[in-house]
Amino acid sequence: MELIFLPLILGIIAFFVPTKWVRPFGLLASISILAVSIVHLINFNTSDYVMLFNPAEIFPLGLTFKMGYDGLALVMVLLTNAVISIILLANWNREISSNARFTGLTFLMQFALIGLFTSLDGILFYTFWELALIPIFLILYWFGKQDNNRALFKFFLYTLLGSLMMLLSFIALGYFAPNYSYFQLVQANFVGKEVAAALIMGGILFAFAVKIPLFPFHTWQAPTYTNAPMAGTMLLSALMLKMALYGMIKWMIPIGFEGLVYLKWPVITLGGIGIVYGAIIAMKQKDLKTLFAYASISHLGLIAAGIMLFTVSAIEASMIQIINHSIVAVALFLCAGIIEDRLNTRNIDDLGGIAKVAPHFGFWFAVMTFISVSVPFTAGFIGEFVLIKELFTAHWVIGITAASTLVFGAVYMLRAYQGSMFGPSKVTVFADLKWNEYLVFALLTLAAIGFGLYPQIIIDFIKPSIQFTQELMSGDLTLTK
Amino acid sequence: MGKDLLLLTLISLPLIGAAINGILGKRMPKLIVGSLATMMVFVSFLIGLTLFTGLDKTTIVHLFQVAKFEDFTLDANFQLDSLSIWMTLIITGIGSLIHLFSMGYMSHDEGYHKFFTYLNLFIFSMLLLVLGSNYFVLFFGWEGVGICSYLLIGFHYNDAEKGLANSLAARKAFIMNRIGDAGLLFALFMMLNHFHTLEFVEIGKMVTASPELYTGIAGAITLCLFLAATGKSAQIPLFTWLPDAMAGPTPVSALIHAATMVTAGIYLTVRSNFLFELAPTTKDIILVIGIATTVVAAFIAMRQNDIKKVLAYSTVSQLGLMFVALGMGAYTVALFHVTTHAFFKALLFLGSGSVIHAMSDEQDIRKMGGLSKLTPITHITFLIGTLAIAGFPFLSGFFSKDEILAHAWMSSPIVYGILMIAVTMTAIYMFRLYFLVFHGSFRGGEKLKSHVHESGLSMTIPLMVLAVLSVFGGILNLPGIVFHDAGHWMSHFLESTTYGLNQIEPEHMDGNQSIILMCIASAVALSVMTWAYITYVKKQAVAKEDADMNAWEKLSSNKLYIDEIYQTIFVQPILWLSTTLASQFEQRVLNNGIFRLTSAIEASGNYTRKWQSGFLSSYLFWMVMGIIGFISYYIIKSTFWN
Amino acid sequence: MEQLNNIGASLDFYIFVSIALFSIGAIGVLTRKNMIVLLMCIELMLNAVNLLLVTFSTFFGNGEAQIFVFFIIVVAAAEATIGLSILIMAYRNSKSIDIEMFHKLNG
Amino acid sequence: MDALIIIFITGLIGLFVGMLKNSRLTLAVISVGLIAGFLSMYYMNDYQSIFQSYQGLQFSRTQHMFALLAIGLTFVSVLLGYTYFKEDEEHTSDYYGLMLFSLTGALCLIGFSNLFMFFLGLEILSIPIYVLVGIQKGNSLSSEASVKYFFTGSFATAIMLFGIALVYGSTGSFEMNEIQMALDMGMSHSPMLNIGVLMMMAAFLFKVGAVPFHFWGPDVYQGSSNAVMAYMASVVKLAALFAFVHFFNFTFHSVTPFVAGLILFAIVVSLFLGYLSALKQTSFRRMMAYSSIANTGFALFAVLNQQYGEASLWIFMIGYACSTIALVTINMIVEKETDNIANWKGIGYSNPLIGITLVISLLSLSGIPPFTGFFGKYLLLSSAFTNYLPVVILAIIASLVGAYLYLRLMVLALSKEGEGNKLKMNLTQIIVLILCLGGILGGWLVLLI
Amino acid sequence: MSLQMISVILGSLTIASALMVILSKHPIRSVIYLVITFFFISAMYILMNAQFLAIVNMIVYAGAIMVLFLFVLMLLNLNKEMEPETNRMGIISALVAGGTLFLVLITALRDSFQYGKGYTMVKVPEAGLVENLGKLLFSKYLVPFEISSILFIAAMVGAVLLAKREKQIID
Repeated sequence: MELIFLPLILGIIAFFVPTKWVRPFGLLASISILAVSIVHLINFNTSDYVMLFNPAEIFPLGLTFKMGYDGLALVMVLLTNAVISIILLANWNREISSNARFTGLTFLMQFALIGLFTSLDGILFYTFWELALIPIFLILYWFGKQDNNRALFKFFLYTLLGSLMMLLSFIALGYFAPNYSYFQLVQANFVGKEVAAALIMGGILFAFAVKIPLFPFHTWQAPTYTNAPMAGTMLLSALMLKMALYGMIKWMIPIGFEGLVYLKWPVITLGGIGIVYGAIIAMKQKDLKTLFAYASISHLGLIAAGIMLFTVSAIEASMIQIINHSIVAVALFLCAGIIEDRLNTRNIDDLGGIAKVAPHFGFWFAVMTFISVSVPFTAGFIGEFVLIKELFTAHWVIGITAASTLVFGAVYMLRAYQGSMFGPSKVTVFADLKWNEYLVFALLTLAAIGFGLYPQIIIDFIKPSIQFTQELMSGDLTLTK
Repeated sequence: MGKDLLLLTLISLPLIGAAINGILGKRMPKLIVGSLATMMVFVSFLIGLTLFTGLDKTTIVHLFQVAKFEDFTLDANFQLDSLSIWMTLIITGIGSLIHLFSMGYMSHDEGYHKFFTYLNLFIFSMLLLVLGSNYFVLFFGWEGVGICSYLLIGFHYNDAEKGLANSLAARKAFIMNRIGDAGLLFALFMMLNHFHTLEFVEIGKMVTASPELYTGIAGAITLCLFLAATGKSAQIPLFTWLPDAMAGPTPVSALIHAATMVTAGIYLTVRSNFLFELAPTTKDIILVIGIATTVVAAFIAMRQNDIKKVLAYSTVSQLGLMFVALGMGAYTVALFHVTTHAFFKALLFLGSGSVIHAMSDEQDIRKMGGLSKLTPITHITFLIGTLAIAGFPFLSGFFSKDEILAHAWMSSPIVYGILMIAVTMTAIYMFRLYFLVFHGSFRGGEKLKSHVHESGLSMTIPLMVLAVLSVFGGILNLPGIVFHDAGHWMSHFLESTTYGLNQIEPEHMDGNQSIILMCIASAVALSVMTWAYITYVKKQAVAKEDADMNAWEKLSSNKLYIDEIYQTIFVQPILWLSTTLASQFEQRVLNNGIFRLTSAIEASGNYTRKWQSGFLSSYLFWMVMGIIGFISYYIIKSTFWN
Repeated sequence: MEQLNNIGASLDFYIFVSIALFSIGAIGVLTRKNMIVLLMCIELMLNAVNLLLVTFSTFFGNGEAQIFVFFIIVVAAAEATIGLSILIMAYRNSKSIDIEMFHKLNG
Repeated sequence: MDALIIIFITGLIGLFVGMLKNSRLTLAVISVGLIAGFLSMYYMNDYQSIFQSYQGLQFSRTQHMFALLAIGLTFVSVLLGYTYFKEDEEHTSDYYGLMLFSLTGALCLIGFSNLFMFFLGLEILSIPIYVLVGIQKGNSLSSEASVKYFFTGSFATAIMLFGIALVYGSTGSFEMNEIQMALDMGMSHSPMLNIGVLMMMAAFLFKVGAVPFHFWGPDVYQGSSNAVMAYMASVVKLAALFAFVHFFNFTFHSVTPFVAGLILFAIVVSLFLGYLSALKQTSFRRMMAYSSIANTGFALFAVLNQQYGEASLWIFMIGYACSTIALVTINMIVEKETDNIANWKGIGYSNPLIGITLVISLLSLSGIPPFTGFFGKYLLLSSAFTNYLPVVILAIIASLVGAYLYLRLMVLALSKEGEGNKLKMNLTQIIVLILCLGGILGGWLVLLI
Repeated sequence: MSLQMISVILGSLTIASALMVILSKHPIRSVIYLVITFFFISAMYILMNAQFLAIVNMIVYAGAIMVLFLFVLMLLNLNKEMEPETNRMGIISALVAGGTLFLVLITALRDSFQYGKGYTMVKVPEAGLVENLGKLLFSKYLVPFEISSILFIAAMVGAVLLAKREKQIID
């Protein structure tokens, strides 16, 4: 209960906090939310299904209002809470964090995200899915560049189109299950109606594809990132996109696996195209944020393709990679944000020689660069390793395509790093890192290395959920919840 | 202390050193920083020696399980056997010498502590690479050394003149290595799919138990492994990064790009020998690539004017030679050459470092000359190194090279012939280098000359140690024909890790033949030495300027235009694709397509609005039309559908 | 008696007349521009409906339809009142009762 | 029945109280009357009415709900209009009186069970509106709107009557259940009946403002005042839609499948035409009129849904009406000389209540959960899903265009540029906004009862 | 002359005068023709034995409403030729639309014609009498009758409100 509603309450309170106190309030509040979720984590037994809300009756429309979490959801909740704390910390020395509206909206978004991760009812899931869109939209609008309407519209309408498709699919799902409870939906029987299942899942997938974003649906991303404030980009990239990936693992596969056989290879192909396409475009981008946006397309294409393999290892690896991508996203956009803050530009051509004047920043940026190219010792390595392995096992062509990210990733990331940090000393004045930025970088590095050396901790939590899906797919599972 | 703990200490010491230096180094005096780092590596070396002496059988140390996936686990395990301990000794031994050297060489550098941090990290990664008991840990080390290499090549990114070039070289090295890494990854995937484990020992057992089951997949795996090896060990087609990597500080070149990291590919191949033995095609490919590399690199080295570039191409060439040995299945021979090469190449690089240090960072041999008197210790040690690499009889290089040549002779005279050409070229460019640098008159101007001085003790001691090793290194693996009892000590030592597969042993060779081959090699080395002495000392020939060169010299000095070719074939198309996709597809098709659609939708609003003309009669007219439509719908439907 | 009760034409004739009146009213509404004439045409249409209802009433021998006609007349009267007052008001504003003059609101 | 009488009498009293020229008193009287009407409607079944209950006017459970909603929305409209009406003290009471008379018509239209009550209800509903639209007498736009509405409306009435006559001619009765019985006994294939039904449908489409009978909508909405527009968009539309749905789901249910094609056509064209035409508008009320056409398109799905049509419509209308009233209120607050949308710039950023209401209203109109608008649309679409999937998909696409429309308004209103532009609000306006907010946020909770 | 003939002649006259309503250029003539049409319709009512309605029709329409129309015409001084230049295309399309409406209605309802063909209507003498209608009106349809008062009040208020001359627009 408090897990879900604490952010909402704090979010509403945040709107009324005087400007002077917003900053500490935001950080403390986010940490307290994180603490609450950690308490849940401590009391959590990996094989449990903790119900937060479990009304016995079924309401009209098939609404059940069930909410609860398993290991998978709890990991996502923790990720959300941690990332939001980090984002607030990263923005500590920026004007935006003393804005009550920003803080409030961030918590509202957190509320929507936690709700999404813990909802066990189709309509609730959809509701939170849409709800998450609103705060981020306002954050992007109010704190982004003022001339960003076009990009914003594109973002909003794209995601809305996806959501509407998802709505259609959920409506259709209603004909296959007695109500919208997750436990009923996963038992929806599509035997003999695989094409219908494929169409329904296609609708849901469309929503996810837009948000991830998969290859042809990504055009909203780069302009949105470019125009967004640093915090907004972080929220978008580190959290919003994860909603879709989580949805794929938790909702799409267990419910509609019968139909997904038709979608498996198309999505994997799109993911594969995205990997190469994003990487290739990223190579020549001049704007750091655009570059990272395309890099993100590349990374997420890999994750999406991996999830669509439906193998336990691939999904576990995807989860590791999801967490890693959150770390990377926060890290890289923080770097871009720091540069933009100090120099008012993100164009690589205008940068150069920053490492000379700001060696600490240079060092941390390098660390983040290596984290993002998934070198060993970081979480990305294990994730990428197993994902590419599974893809390779599925088909060698997609395996090789996916592996190209190793090389291309190094190319564009090092180019970005080199272009901005080394080279001709165009930048002569550059304030080095502030304490909060140090702290953020250090925490992120710790997390990345920690998960890189011992990813088992994630796997232990999510394994029961994924095995649940597997058992479901093999067809011998009865549910009582 | 048990072996396990000793091993873990051995590995972690450099890491601890790196951590201390990394965090506190800035606030500590340089002497402490340097000696701490050196001590860490040296203690590791000592531990390694302890383990070496107490080595009996293969020991596997389980540290922890990284992750357990559905059908495979990833473990952090370490393996102690003859091969790994041998590599460990080379790494930590040479490593501590180079650390020592660096204390002097880098003494004026701002990033002193950073340098030692990276160096220690590198040693740590390298130890992971060679001590890991499975391909997974190996990969950690593999990539780790790549990162350290990147950091160290680009160490002087702040340099006003060369900063950009340095960082570009670092990037190039990293990316090229990554291509190789991808190959290694694929090999790992295939192994996981077929063996469901990455442990060397287990895979080895499976393969040796039923080789016929795995012949097909072994070919694919070994090809991928070899791709990885070409990346790290700078073979064709991925060798161009190594010469560029000389942008790093000289100790780095010595340690990473001559003595240790580049031999990782050799190590990998030897480590996977049980697989390579099942894949004769791959071995043939390795042989061909090795030969090609050694010749091409030697050719290029002949007309390089940068002292370190010459040595770099020489390294590539020597690595090619080692791969030739691998391609022939002579694993221990390759390792022997690795060892001797580590000695003399480290010596040469450090020597060149000493020269560069003395010359105030001047690297162009055209500006040197006559340094033999100014820097005597460097001169002598460098001479020893040159002799060793050129195959001067009874020096270390002579023996190791000779083994390879003997194997080549065994396999095919053509191979032998080509290798002889390469060996000759090696001698030529090395003596050219030596004479141009240390003899003749000083060409760098008076001002520079006044600065030239012999390096300090911390730099000369490693030189002397390495010189001794270069001279006597051959003892490790004396040819069996000549020295019956002492012979092939190293090969025997390493036998336990090569699984006793059908290796060709030079023992089978006729004794006379062997001696003749040795004589030919010695003769070549001596004659080239004489020729070079005449040309460069007596005739005072100097390296030509570009304009005066004839065709082959141009080819050589321009590195066969390979960089340019790569640029045209691979880099430009991808960058073109990037720009084109971004501007054409992304912008025009996806972006503008959508905006066209939205503006079309908005514009269509103007058309629909026109219907609303504002005239009441029009509204009424349309209402009537609506009713007519409704009734027509009824008439049509009831007439035709009922 | 039978003869006496014959009201003249058959059912279909009255329906025909009613449709004709209705269509004429509609044509009037569409063609004429004078608002008063428009109003009259609408009254004509309402009368067509009345005629139809009375016809059916007779046909079914049921008085209810005639009550309905009564209500229609009531409503028609009210509508005429409102219509005329709107017309007067509009005339005051634009000094015209030509409906073509009213097209400021469009698009 | 009691509620109807109470409301009518309140209207009458209001007319007389108006002579005192005290707008507050008038408002109080009207409010008390409306609340009394609401309560008597609410407790309709719990007490013995002093009036004899009439066969032709009966409230089933759903009709009861609709009646309550209509009274409630009228109350909100009355409050909304207060600020505007009080400036014209001469006519304050006339506004209220006419509005209440119209409400009695709406109640008749909701509770009818024979065609007499239906017809009278429709007329009582419409005739005061003709007047209310034109009540800004000096304003030529207003009189133009009134003229247009009146003539198209009378024309539609004539068509409706012709349809009624034909229906009567084929079934011989004005009682809804008897007509239904006659239809069920095989009358539904009679041409006369079908033509009658089609003509009635045309008139219904006119009343609810669907294509191709929508033309009056934009002009009339633009020409009328905010308060009247809010009333039209909420109560009038609600009553007309209810009657429409009631007719086609019960009385004519055996014909409905036959005419479904036409209704679907009307739905699709209304949706697209409404949203597309709205895109380029500069007048707020005109834009809302087009948006209302499109929303009518959604609401018409209820006609095709026998089982849940009325319930879905109720939810949908509460979402739509509350959002529209809230937006109209905001428009009233920001309106300067014209109701140009440009006036909206930045108001949401500097006025929190307006901002929140505006965002939530627009999101609800766009169909984003968890607001009532979403649940309405969801119910309507989900019931049409199996039978009319292509139309549902088209509706989804159209609602995307609609979302774009609302989003633009939202972005405009939330722009930071208008910062510092604090607006003055009356207590009544604040109450209206809060009531609407409550409706949008909580309306769907009715589902759970 | 049989009743049938009479009714046919009456019908034709009704249609003819109705046509004159829309064809005559002069509004006052239109009004007069409309009154005549109403008379003919009333005559048909009498034929169908709906005497009460016939009377009401005469009184309310011909007597009250039409006088109101004439009164407004006079009031606004519109008795001269007011028809502005007409849009020929508009007229034609309107005629086509109206004609089509007529044809379509006839086509659709032709089956009902066959249904009633040869069937002469049997008059039920009592239905249209004042007494019977009055009984029905004040028993079964009392409530609608009362409710129509709301309509009248609304119309009255509205008419007064709209038609009253306001101070500010006198000038």
